[in-house]
Amino acid sequence: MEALSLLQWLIDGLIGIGLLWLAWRALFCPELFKAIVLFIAFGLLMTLAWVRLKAPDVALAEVAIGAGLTGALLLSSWAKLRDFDANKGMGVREKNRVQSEQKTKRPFFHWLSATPVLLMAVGLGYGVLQLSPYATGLSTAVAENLDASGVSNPVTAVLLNFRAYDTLLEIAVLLLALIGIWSLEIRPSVREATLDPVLDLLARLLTPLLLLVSAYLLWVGAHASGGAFQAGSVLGAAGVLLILAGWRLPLSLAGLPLRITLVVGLSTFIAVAVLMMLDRGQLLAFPPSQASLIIFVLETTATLSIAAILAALFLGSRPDHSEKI
Amino acid sequence: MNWNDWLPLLLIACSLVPGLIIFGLAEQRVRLRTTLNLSGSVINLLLVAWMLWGVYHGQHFETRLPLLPGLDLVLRAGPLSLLFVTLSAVLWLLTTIYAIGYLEGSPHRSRFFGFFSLCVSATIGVAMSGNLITFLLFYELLTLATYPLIVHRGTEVARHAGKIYLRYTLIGGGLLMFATVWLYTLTGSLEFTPQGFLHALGDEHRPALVMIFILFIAGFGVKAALIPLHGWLPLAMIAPAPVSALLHAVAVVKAGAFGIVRVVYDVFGINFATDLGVTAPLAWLAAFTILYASMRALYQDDLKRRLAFSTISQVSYITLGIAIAGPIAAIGGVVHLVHQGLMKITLFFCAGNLAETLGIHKISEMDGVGQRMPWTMAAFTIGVFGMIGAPPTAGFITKWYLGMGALEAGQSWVIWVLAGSSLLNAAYFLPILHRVWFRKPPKHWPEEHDFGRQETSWMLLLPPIITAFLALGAGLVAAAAFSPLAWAKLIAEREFY
Amino acid sequence: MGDFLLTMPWAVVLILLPLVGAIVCFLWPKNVNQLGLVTLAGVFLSVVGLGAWLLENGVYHHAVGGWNAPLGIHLYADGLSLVMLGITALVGLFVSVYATAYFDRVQSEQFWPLWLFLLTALNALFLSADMFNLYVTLELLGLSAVALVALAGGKAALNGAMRYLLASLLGSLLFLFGVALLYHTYGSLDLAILSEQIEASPTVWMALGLISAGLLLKTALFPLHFWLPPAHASAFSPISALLSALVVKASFYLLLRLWLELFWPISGSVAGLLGILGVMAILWGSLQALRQTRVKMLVAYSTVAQIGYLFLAFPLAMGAGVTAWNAVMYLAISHALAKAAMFMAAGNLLRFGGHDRIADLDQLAQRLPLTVAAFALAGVSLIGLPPSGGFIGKWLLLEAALMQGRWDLAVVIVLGGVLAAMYLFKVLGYAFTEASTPSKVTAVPVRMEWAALLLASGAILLGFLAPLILPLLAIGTPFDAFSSAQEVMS
Amino acid sequence: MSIAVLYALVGIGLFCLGVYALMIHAHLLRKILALNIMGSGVFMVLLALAGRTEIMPDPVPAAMVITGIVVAVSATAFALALMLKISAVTGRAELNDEEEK
Repeated sequence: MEALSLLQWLIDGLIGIGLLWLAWRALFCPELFKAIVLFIAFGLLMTLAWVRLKAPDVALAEVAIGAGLTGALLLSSWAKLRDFDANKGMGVREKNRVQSEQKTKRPFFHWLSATPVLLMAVGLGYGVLQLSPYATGLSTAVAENLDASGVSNPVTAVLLNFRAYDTLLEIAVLLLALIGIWSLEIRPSVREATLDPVLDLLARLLTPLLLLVSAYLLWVGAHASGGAFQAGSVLGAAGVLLILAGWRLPLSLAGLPLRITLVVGLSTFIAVAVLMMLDRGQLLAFPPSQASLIIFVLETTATLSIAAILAALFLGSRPDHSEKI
Repeated sequence: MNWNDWLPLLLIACSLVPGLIIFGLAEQRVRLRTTLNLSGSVINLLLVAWMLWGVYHGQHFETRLPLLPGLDLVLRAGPLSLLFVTLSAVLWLLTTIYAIGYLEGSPHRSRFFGFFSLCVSATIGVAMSGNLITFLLFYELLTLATYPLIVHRGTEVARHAGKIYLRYTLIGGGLLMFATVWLYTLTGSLEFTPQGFLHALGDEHRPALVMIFILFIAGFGVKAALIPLHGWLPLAMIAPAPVSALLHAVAVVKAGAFGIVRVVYDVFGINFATDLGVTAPLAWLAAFTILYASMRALYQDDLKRRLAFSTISQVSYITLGIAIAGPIAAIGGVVHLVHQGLMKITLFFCAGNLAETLGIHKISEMDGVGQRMPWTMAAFTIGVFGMIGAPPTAGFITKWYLGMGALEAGQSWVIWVLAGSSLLNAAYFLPILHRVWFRKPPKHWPEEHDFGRQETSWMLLLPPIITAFLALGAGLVAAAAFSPLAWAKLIAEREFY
Repeated sequence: MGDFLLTMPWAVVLILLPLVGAIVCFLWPKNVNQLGLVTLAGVFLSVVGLGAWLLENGVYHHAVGGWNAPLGIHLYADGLSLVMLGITALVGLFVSVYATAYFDRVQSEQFWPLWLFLLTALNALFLSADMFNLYVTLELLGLSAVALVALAGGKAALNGAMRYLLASLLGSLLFLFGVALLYHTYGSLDLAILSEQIEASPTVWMALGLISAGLLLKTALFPLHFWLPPAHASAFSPISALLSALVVKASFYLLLRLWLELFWPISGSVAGLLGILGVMAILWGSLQALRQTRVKMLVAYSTVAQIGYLFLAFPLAMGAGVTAWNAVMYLAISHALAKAAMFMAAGNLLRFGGHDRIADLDQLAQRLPLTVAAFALAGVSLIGLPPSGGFIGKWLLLEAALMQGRWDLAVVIVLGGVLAAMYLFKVLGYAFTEASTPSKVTAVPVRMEWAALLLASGAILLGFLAPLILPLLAIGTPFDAFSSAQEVMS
Repeated sequence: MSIAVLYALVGIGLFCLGVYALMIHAHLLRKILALNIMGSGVFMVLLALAGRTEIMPDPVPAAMVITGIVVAVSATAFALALMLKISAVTGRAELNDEEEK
C-alpha cells in the first residue's frame, strides 16, 4: 500500500513536472514549429493527467480536441503563415521569420510582467492550499438524480440534462466561432487544393475507422465515457483528414445543405428546449421516461454538427464562396 | 385639473414649441417663420399680462412635476419671477422684430431663430424656477442655447469666442451643481422660500454654508460677469447684434444676476446672509467690478466692446443693491434688473444699426453720425443718459435708491462708488455723444447700405425707439402702480418685513 | 391579453428568440434585414412583457430543466436585470434600424448573425444566476463582439479586434479561475446559494481578485483600457455603438451584481481601490480624448472616461448605498443611449465627408443638422448637463459623494463633466466652421440620421423619467443585499 | 498535501506561465499558445480540486472542463483565423502598436 502510494506520487510528480516543462518549452523555445509540436505533446500529457485524475471523459475530449484538433489548427496556421512569408519573397526571409517568432518585448518589460505574475502564483497557491481538504462538490446530488436523467454516465447526465443549458450555449459558441471566421473572408490558399497521394490513401483508410469510433463513442456516452463532443471531434478529425487529402465538398452541397448540417445540432437543441417548455413549462425539462431518447437525439444531431463545424473551422475559408472567387 | 397649474409651463412652451418647429423649417420659409416667431412672443406677452394681473390679485400659479425622489421640477410665478419674465417677454418681442430685420438675407436663419427661441424659453424658465434644481436646469439650458448663437457666423474667431464662453460658463455651472447638491445634502430641500430656508440649520454648518455661498457667487458670477470672471463677455461680442443685445440685456448676464438675487433672498435669506458675514465682501466685489469695468471701458475703441465693459459694470449694480442688505438698496438693485435691460438693449440695438446700415464698428468712425441717423442716435442718447444716471431716466431711479439704501444701511462708502461710476460713465459715453452730434460727418461711411428714404429699415429702427421710450418711461412714471419700481418695492417688502 | 402577458415565459423568449434569429439569418441570408428587425422587435416586446411580469410578481426565477440549484442552472431577473435588458433592447433596436441603411448586402449578411449572437449573449448574461453559465455567456459575448469588430477588415480594425480578443479571452480565463475556486470552496455555482455561504478566506479573496480582474479587463477600466480605443474606434460605426453602449456595460453589470450579491460582505473594504481606478479613468480618458484629432477615437476615449464614473459608486456605496447604485445605473443607461447615438452620429459624418478629422468638419451644423444635433444632445447627457439622464445620474452620484464628505470624488465628478464638455464641444465648434480643404460629400440615408437623433433624444428624455425608472430598478431590491450588510456594520 | 493539490498547483503554474508568455511575446501564434496553456491550467485546477476526497469523482467539474475545452478550441480557431488575416493584410503576425499613432 505504502509503496503503491509512493509510486503514485512519483508518477504524478513526473507528469506535473513534465507538463510544466513542456509548457515552458512550448512557450519559450526559439522555433515556432517546435513550439507547436511541444504543445501537442503537452496536450497528450494532459490527457494522461486527466486519466490520473479519474476523468476519462475529459481525457477523451482532450486527446481529440485539446491536443488533436487544436494541434492540427496550429500546424496548418503555421504552414499558412510560412506560405505568406514565402510569397512575399523576402531575401533574408528565413532569418526574419525566426527573429519574428522569437520576438518579445523589451527586457525591462519582462521583469515588469514577471513580478506580478509571480505574486499571483504565490497568492493562488496559498489560496488553494488553504482550501479545506474535503471536496464539497455535487457528486452526491448528481448520483441521487442520475436515475431521472435518462443516462447512467454522470458526466453525460450533467452535460445533457442537469446543465444542458450550458451545453446549448456552448454549441452556440462553436457555431459562432465558425460564422466569425467565415465573415473574415479569408481566401483559400492555392496549396490547399492539391491532392496528396499519400494523404489520400491514409484518408481513405482512416475515415471509415474514425466513423466507426465516432459512432461507438456516441453510443457509449450514455453509460460510459464518451458522448457527443468526443464523437463529434473524432468525426471532425475524419473531416480534417479528408480536407488535408485535398478532398472538398461538391459545390452543390457547400451551400444550404452544409449550413443546415452546421446548425442542426443547435437547432434540435432549441427545438427540444421549446417543446419541453410548452409541454412542462420549464426550459429543457425532459420527462424522465423519455429522457434517454431525447438525449440520444440531441447527441446524434450535436455530433453531426460538431463534426461539421470542427472540420469547417479547420478549413477556415467558406467552401461555397471559395469557388466563386 | 387646475388651469393655473399649467400656466407657467405653457409660458415656456410658447417660445419652445415655435423654436422647435422653426428648426425643421426650410431656409426660404420666411413668412411662416416670422409668423411663428411673432405669434409665439405675442401669446407670451398676453400670458404674462394675465399672470401679472393674477398674481396682483393673489392668485397662485405653480407647475410641479416629479424629477427625482423628493425633488420636483417647480415653475412658480411670484413677484420676482414675474418682474424678470415681463422684461424677457417684452424684450423678446422687440428683439425678434429687430433680428428679423437685421438678419434679412443672411444664411442659417432657421437655426438662428430656433436657438433664439430656445434661449428665451430658458430665460423664462430661469425666471420662473421655484427651486434650485429647476433653476440649474434652465440655467444650463441657457448656456447651451446661446452657444450656437455665439458661433453663429462660423468664423475661426467666433469658434474661439464660443470655446471661451463655454469654458467659463460650464465651469461656473459645475460649481453651481456642486453647491446645490451640497446644500441639498445639508437641508434636504431646495425650494425657494422668502427669507431663505437655512436659518434653521445649526451653527456647526456655518463654515459649510459660507463655502456654499462662495461657490454660488462664483458660479453665478461667471454669467453676471463679476470681475475676475468676466473674460468671456467682451469676446462674445463677435456674435450678431441681436444676440449681443439678448446676452447683455435679457438673458445671460441677467440670469447670473438673477441667480445671485435668488440665492441671497430665497435660499439664504438676506438677514441670515448678513449674519453669516458674506454680504459685505460681495458688496466690495460688486463695487470693484463697477469701477474697474468702467475704467476698462474708457480705453475701448470698438463700440460693442465699450458697451460690453459697460455691461459688466452696470450689472454689478444689481449685485451691489442686494449686497448692501437694506430694503431700500434692495429696491434699487432689483429694479435695475429691468432698468439696465431696457437701457442696454437700446444701446446695442443702436450699435447694431450703425454696423448694419453704415458699417460703423468703431467709435472713431462715428463722427457726425447723428445727422445721418437722427432717430437711432436719439435713442442712443437716451440710453447713454440712463447709463450715466441722469434724471429723469430709469438709471437715475436706480442710483437714487441705491444711494439712499446705502445711507440707510450705514454704508456711505457706496455713495463714492456711485459717484465715481457716474463720472466714469460720463467720461466714456459723453465723448461719443459729442462725436455723434457735434462733429462733421465724413464723405463716405465705411460700408453704407441703402434703405430708401428712411435712415434704416423700420424693423431695425422701431425696437430701439420703443426701448428708449420705455427706459425713459420707467423713470418718469416710477410712482405708478405697475411700474418696475412698484414691483421691486413689493419684492423688497416680502423679503424684509 | 393581460393573462398572456403574465403567463408567457419572457425570459426564455429573450434568450432563444435572438438565437433562433441568428440561425435563420445564417441559413437564409436573403432577407436578413427584415428577419433581424422582426427579431429585434420581438425582443423588445419580450422585455416589455418581462417588465409587466416583474411589476406584478416581483423577481423571476426559472429552474432550467426543472433541476433546482445547486444541481441545475437558474435564470433570474430582478429590476437590475430588467433595466439592463431594456436598455439593450432599445439601443439594439435603434442600432439595427441604423444598420439596415449602413451596411451593403454582403456586409449585412455577415453583420446580422453575429449581432444576434451578441444579443443572445447579452440577454443570457443578464438573466443568468449561475457562475459557470455566466462564463459561457461571457465567451459567447466576447467572441461575437470581436468578430463584429473584425468585420471592418482594415488594418486598424483587425489589429483592434485581435487586441480585443486577447484581452477578452484573458478576462474570461481569469473569471473562470475565480469560478473554479468558488466552486471548490462552497460546492455550488448558484449565485443565491453562494451568497448565503460566502465569508472571508484566502481562497475567496483570490476568487474575488481573479473575477474582478477578469471583469475589469473586459469593462476596460483604467489601466486595463488599452484594448478599447483601437477596437471601438476602428469598427464599423453601428458596431462601435453596440460595443460602447452595451458590451462594456454587460461586464460592468456582472461585476456590480457579483460585488453586490456575492462579495459585498468582504469586498466593501477594497471598494476604495475601484474608486481610485475610476477617478484615474475619468481623468486619463478625458485628457486623452482632448488630444484626439479624429471624432471616433475621441468618442472611444470618452467611453474610457465615462466607465470611470461607473466605478465611483463602489467606494460611495458604503455610506450612501441605494443612492450610489441608483446613480450608477442611471449613468450606465444614459451612457448607453448617448454613446450609441454619438457613435451613430460619428458614422454619419464619416459617411458624409469620407473622414472624421475634427478640424475639417466643414460646416456640418448646417449641412448635416440632424446628425450634429444628435451628437450635441448625446454630448449634453455625457457631460451631465440638465435636462438629461446623465445629469440625473451625476446629481445622484454627487449627492452620494457629498453626503459622506468625499470631496475628492465630488470634485472629480464635476471636473470630469467640464473636461467632457471641453472635448465634446471641440467637435461641435468645428462643425460650425469651414474646412480649409473641402472634401467630396456623399448623401447620408435619412434613417441613419433619425436613428441617431432619436436615440440621443432618448438620453435627454431620461432626465425626466427618473420617477418611472428608479422604481423599476428597485424590483427585487437588488441593492438590498448591500443595505443589510450596512446594518450589520453599523 | 494530496495528489489533488499537487495537480492544482501544477495548474496554477501552467496558468501563470501562460499569463507571463501572453504578456511578453509579440508573435500572435505564441500568444494564442499561451492562452491555450493558461486554459489548460485553469481546467486542471477545476478538475483536480474535485479529487480532494476519494469517494467518487465529481462529474460537474468534468462536464465544465469539457465545455471549457470546446469553448477554447472555438476561440483558438477564431484567433488563428484572425491572425492569418492580419498577417495577410499587414505582412506580420504581430500587433503593430506604432501604426495607430
